[in-house]
Amino acid sequence: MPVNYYIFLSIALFCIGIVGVLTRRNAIIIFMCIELMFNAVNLLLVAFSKMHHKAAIDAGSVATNVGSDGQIFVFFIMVVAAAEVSVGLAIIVMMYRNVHSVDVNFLNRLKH
Amino acid sequence: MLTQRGKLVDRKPLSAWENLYLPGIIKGMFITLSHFFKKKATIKFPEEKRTFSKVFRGVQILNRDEEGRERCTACGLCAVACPAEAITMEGAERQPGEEHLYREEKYAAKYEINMLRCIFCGYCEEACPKDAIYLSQTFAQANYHRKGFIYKKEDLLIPNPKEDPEAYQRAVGERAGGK
Amino acid sequence: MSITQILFWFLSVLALFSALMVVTSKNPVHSVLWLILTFFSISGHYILLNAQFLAVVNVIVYAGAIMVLFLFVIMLMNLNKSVEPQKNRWIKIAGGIAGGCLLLVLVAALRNSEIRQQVVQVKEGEIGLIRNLGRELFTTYVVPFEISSILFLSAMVGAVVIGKKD
Amino acid sequence: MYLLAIDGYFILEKFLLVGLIITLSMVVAMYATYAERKVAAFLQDRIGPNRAGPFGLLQPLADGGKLFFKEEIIPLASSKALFILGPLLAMITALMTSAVIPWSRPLYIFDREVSLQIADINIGILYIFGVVSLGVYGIMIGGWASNNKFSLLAAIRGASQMISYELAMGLSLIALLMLTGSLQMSVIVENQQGGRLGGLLSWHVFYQPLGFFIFFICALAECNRTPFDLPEAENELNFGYHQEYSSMKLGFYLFAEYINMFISGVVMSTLFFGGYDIPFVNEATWNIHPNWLAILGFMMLLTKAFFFVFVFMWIRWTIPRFRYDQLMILGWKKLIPLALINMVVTALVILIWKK
Amino acid sequence: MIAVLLILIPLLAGLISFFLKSERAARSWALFSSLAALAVAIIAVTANGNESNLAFRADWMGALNSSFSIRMDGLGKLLCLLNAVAFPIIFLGTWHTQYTKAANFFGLMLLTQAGMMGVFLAMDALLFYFFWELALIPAYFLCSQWGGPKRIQVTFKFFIYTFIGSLLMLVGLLYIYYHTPDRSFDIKSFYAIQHHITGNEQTWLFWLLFVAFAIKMPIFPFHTWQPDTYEQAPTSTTMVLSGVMVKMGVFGLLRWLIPVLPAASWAWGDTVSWMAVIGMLYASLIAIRQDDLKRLVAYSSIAHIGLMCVTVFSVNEIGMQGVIIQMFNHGVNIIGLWIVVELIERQFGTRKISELGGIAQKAPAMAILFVVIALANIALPLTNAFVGEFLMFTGIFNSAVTKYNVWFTVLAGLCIILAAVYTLNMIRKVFYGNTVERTANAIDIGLMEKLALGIIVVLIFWIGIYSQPFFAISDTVSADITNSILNKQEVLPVIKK
Amino acid sequence: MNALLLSAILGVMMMFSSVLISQKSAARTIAIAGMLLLLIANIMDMQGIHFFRINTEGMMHFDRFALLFNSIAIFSILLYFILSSKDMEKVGGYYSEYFSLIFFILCGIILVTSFKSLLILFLGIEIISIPLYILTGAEKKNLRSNEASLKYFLLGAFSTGLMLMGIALIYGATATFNTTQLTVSEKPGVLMITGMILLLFSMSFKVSAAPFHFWTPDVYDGAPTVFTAFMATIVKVGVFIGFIRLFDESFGMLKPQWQIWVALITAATLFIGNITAVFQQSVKRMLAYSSIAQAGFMLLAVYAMNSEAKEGLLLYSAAYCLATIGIFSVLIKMTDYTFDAFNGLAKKEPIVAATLAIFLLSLAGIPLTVGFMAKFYMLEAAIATGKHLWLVIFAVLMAAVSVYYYFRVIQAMYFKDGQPNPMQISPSFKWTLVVLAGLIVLLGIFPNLLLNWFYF
Repeated sequence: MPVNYYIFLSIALFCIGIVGVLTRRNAIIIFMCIELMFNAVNLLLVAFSKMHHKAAIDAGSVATNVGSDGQIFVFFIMVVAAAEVSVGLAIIVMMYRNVHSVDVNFLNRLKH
Repeated sequence: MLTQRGKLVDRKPLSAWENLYLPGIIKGMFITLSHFFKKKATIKFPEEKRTFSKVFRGVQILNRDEEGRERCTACGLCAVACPAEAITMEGAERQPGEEHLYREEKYAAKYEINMLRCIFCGYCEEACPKDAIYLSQTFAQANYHRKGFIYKKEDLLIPNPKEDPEAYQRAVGERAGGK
Repeated sequence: MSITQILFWFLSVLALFSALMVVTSKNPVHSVLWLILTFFSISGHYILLNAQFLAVVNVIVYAGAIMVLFLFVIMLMNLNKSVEPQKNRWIKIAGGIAGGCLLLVLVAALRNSEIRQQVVQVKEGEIGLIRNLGRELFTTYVVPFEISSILFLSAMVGAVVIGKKD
Repeated sequence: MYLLAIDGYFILEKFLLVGLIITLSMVVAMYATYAERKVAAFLQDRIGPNRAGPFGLLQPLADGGKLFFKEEIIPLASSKALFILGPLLAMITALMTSAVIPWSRPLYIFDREVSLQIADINIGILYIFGVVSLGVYGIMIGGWASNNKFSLLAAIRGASQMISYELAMGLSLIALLMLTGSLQMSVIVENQQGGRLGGLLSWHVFYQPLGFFIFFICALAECNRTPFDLPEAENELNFGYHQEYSSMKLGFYLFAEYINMFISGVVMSTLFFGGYDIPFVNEATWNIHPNWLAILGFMMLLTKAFFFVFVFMWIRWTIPRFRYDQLMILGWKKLIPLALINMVVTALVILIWKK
Repeated sequence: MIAVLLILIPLLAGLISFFLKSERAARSWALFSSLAALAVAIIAVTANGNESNLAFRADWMGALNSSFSIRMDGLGKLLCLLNAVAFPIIFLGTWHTQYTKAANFFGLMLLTQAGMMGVFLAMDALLFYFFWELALIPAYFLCSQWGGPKRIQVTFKFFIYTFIGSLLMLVGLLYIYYHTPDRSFDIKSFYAIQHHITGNEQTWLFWLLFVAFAIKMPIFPFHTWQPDTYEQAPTSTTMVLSGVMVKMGVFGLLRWLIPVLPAASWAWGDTVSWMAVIGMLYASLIAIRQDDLKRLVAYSSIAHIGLMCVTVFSVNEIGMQGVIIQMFNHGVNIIGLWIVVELIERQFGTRKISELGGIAQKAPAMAILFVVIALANIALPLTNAFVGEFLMFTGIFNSAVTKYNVWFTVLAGLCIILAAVYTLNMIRKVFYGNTVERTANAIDIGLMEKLALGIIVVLIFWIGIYSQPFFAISDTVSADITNSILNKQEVLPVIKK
Repeated sequence: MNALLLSAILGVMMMFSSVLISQKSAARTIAIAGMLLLLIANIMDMQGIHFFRINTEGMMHFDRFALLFNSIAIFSILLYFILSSKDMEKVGGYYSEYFSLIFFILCGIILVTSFKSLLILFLGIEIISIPLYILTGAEKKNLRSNEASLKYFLLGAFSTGLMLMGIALIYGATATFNTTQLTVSEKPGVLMITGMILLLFSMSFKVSAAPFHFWTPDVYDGAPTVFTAFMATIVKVGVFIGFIRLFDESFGMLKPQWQIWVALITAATLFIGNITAVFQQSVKRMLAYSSIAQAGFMLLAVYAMNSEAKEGLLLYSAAYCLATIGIFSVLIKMTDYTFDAFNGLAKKEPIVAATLAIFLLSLAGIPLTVGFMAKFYMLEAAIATGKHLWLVIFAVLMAAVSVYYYFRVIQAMYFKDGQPNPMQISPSFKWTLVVLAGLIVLLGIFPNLLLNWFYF
């Protein structure tokens, strides 16, 4: 599979995430779109990792580990995302308790 | 403590071992398991029946004498005695030629017991001077409509000993000897 | 078209479609569900790339934990009605156009990238297996791995600080 | 080793196996309902269903028929697609777990080795976790889509309970994985074959009693069984998350629960009780056709699983339901630390042993 | 070591002053320390030939090739002397002015003095910049705290102006630093810079540096802070500002601009001169219409400084000589004017010319002294300013670098006439004629004020009649500066179109 | 490495101390003592005494630059603790947790300053960000705090997404995360450039450089003031160090490609930060914008990227942290954050006012304070590049603008009459301020004291 396909797929997902962040007003959905962006990155990293692996094999090294760092990075992204979600949702819930809304357009108390 | 059966609950704090709850749980598990193997108390009802006590009060039945005549004279004592006011009746005079049907000159032309109201107290039986009504050992009637539970005389009358002695005997049951 | 290619296209279209639905759904719960579908199709891609470990971790972490939390919060807040009035249509259109432009720019830029000719290895390769990744993780990457525990500790403290009602 | 190494026979074989296992799960689930009632009755000194067929054996069919022909009600205010999706997901996730379980030794049909495992992936346990973690969705979506406060509450309860106990479950297994050094289910089972007493002493439960104990409790919680049946606490939440459901959709939920029970029984047997290993005998030395051996092993696995199903039911009729806070305290403050301790101790022992 | 003392005495005295409790002690301490500084300055100025005592060098920021390097050359000597003379006079002249928190006031005054000393002595660009700012900050505080009712805004304007200027200067200095062959802030390296940068860069740098100095002086479009600030600042601070601090600007031109960037100075001299001339005319015309004494003096100061600026850019040795001597003269004279203004304001509670009159009848001593100083200010012969201005006009007229020299001479001369108009007009209105209500009970000035004004008058006549010793102090400098441009003909065509 | 591990351990200790110790002063004492310990450990690290020998596989490198910055950061936090930790009590009930979060953030800062792998950079930035989201929202009942937290969180996560995309693209181009192996050719590919731009954007975001600054004022304003003091100073500077390391080591060879971009960002940051700060009515918000403005100055170091820049950035970070912490420590004590609240402070609290004036002068970059030397180094570095002199001139003009708003406080304190809010100021607080001010002046005259520690 040519790597370009994966790049375009990831970029498309990434951009859909960005559009979501820009257009939606519900904090939770914005957050979800951010997760979508993370996932697009993950997919891209895995694709690259496999690409580099293949390149290394084609270059002649047999039992190579080239490319595994990309997947490890993905693992770390997932780890971080999990932590971030726990905190983020706690914040959103805290906000909701006080305001009874998660609409980011209500976030204007600081604009004066 | 009136009944002497009350037991003081021990409120002392749980020991560490008890606090684990596990022993308690396991004990409980084995208690339930022991029941698994116990004899089952279930009686397969329609096939098997429990033996009733002699004084069991079932559905009322209107009695006949040995000759198959109705004993009821529509005196109304049973209706008066009934705490649930479940009994209604209408008396009628015996016409000539009906002696084989009714024992006395007066008889109940209509006799109804609303079984939805009856509480099976047996006062009607007690009140009846003619031994015309008594509580049988039949129970668990079933019907599709409420109307069906207003038992007419036809429903209540015992089978005729002349025409169907077997059914009569069955209906009389253990009471036969007693009365 | 080989079965791999069919799968690739199927999963890609599924991923893109459900990602679009995430953004366009009015109901947040539907958004969550579409997002889960997206994650599944991405997991499918991982399997296609023989990154088994990541595929499963993706399902466990994202679909199994993160999205449940999202769903949980949305349900708790009872956001089932769409609470976004269509006031700022222009902002939405602007956002859409901005995103589209970004997409165009990136695609246009990366179309001629230097690695265009390279090929991704699908279906085979050992690196995505847990044995390999585990060894890497606990030898080369053991320091970051331990460091990420700090992240979790802080997230934990944070969840307590923020989340606990007082 | 590659997941997508496919040929025609392979597909056929797997299709058959999948069909078989789904059927088996369904049948087991059906009779589990019967068994549940029977066991309940016996524990309560009754005899339970006995009218439909001999000993009431046709009772599940009668129940099923009833569910099928009941009127299908979809509440007006519910979200229809999700309302249907809920039970579907519950069912699917329940069935998916069985894909990585080695049901028995391979069969030999027409000189072809047919593995009785749908997918022998090297991350089997992770796969199980993945699928189990998805099980929440059935409950959550169903409960939410009903648009009923009780259902929603139950769904939220269910979700938080399952998420919480999944953690302890995973942690309890890590110690086991240290022993086996593999996440592949077939390897784990192989590990428990052979040894003294016909392989009995190599069962993991003897090395990981605490791990098993935690896993068992968590399995109870994951299946929403008493004492962890808060999502469907009748007297608090009417009927829990499937309150609005009727007909076969309700049936799906109930089925899913029993399938879950069965599968978790199978998983426990596989992980801790030697899988298809027959204890006390060394079946490998028997001089019979391997297919027979496979069938025997399969029976053994079923027996073990049924035993666990029985234990589940037994517990249900013994232990009262937890209060919600107790449930959370047990999960977070007792089981998780316990599992961690178990993990650390195991690690230390292994470290010392290896030295 | 003497040079260090000149900075150190006011610096330490200023710091100590903050801790003094009573006003009187602070005042006396300030006077004492300023006198001490004066003594040191006189020793330094008279110690001809013994240059080693007048220089000091210590390592400071080795990494940057910047050192604590100070040296007293002719230009520095005269200005240090001015600085040292000015402060005792100021303290004497305002002896009776009351200040809240006097300790702080005098402390800040002395710090300002220290900063200005540093500016005049620094031989290292970074050090120069340091002192440049050090002089500014205390002045800012002085004006803001003890000034008139609009002091805060006005002083702030002043501060921002000067600060922008000095920051631009910093950029310029840094740029030069980067292009010095030995990466050094030393003035010698700076003087060598013109061989290492292109004409275009010189132009840039010229304006960066010039703006800073122009704001300080101030030159026409950059002057708007000045009248307001002079008006609002407490008068003793105004004396410092106009008497000494504006000289920092001219000094900057002489030491840090023209020798460093001769080509650009030569190229842009006309532009700058025109600006200065326009400023002079403009200031003089406004001064005629002024009713406020302070503003009047302030505008007259703009006119005088403008003349100096024109002269500087006419690059003529005689003119330079005049500028240098005139810096001293102007400082002394204008302090005298301010003292009188201060006295008037303190006594009568107003500075409006229209509300005053006939003071000479009641306070003859003040009137006489003031008239002398005012006449000196308009450069009557026999007064010090005549010497300076005469030389300057000669310089402008003979300038070789500009073709507008006649124009400049004429226009500047016109300003002198205008100065005579407004000064004499002011004297007539304020001191002569009939007394008005306010001045009916005027009393004459006291001893301290007489002393201060007396010293000034003595200086006026001394320089006006026998100015040779003062020329002797600075004679070589003017030639050096002039030559720095005129001898660098080879770089000139680079810019001149 | 010493400081990193100790800081993590201390964080955990503080976490547990919330359970074990009920006295707030005890927790505070532990935290301060811990910081002191960290400082000593870090200095020992600089002297070559390493407590731990851990093979990071080349993912981290504790060179003197990083260690010196860590010392500055730790010292600043120490001062911050001494000055302001008492005021954390007002925020909420999780006193020791706040300390532990700050220790964790310090871990993140140490990671960000010493990374050699993009993975560590990513982890470090997240370890900084996540506790910060929490600290921002620590005042749970305060809607402004909530809002700030949510805003910070959403935008922070978004920028992390951009950063990850950048890293992914760079990985695609180079097959490595190791910063020193990233650029090997002068002629980079499209992937590399795109990735670098995304990284540039996200790092600008984290350091609140325009046009990615818009979250900063709101967040800094909304967050509890104690924590604003922390995140506007040490954290921000820490990320800057990461920024400069990233662009030095990874993209140093691509300098021609990004320099003009950074220059534009710098100019925009300076402009927006300074001009907007002028119009603020609240000192807290003014400080928020001023932090953007100061970020603009620090960006000059990124723009210049030479040895002067790195040296200068260290000095700048010290200058900026010390002064801003000092100002905030006084601001926290006030109930009203408007400029008028400072009216007449000089009469009531002369020492506090004097030190505050020195801090403000330092921020404005007046000579004799370290703020001047810091700005001086920045300008010097920018001029040393020999290009884009307009940027430098623009920067100094903006510095002059900054004087306007800094001096508004000074004016209020010294030249205006008014009744300042009552403040509880202990003598030790005052003396700490005096020491801090002394330090600022000392470093302003002899910046070599700090920089002599610095050689590559």
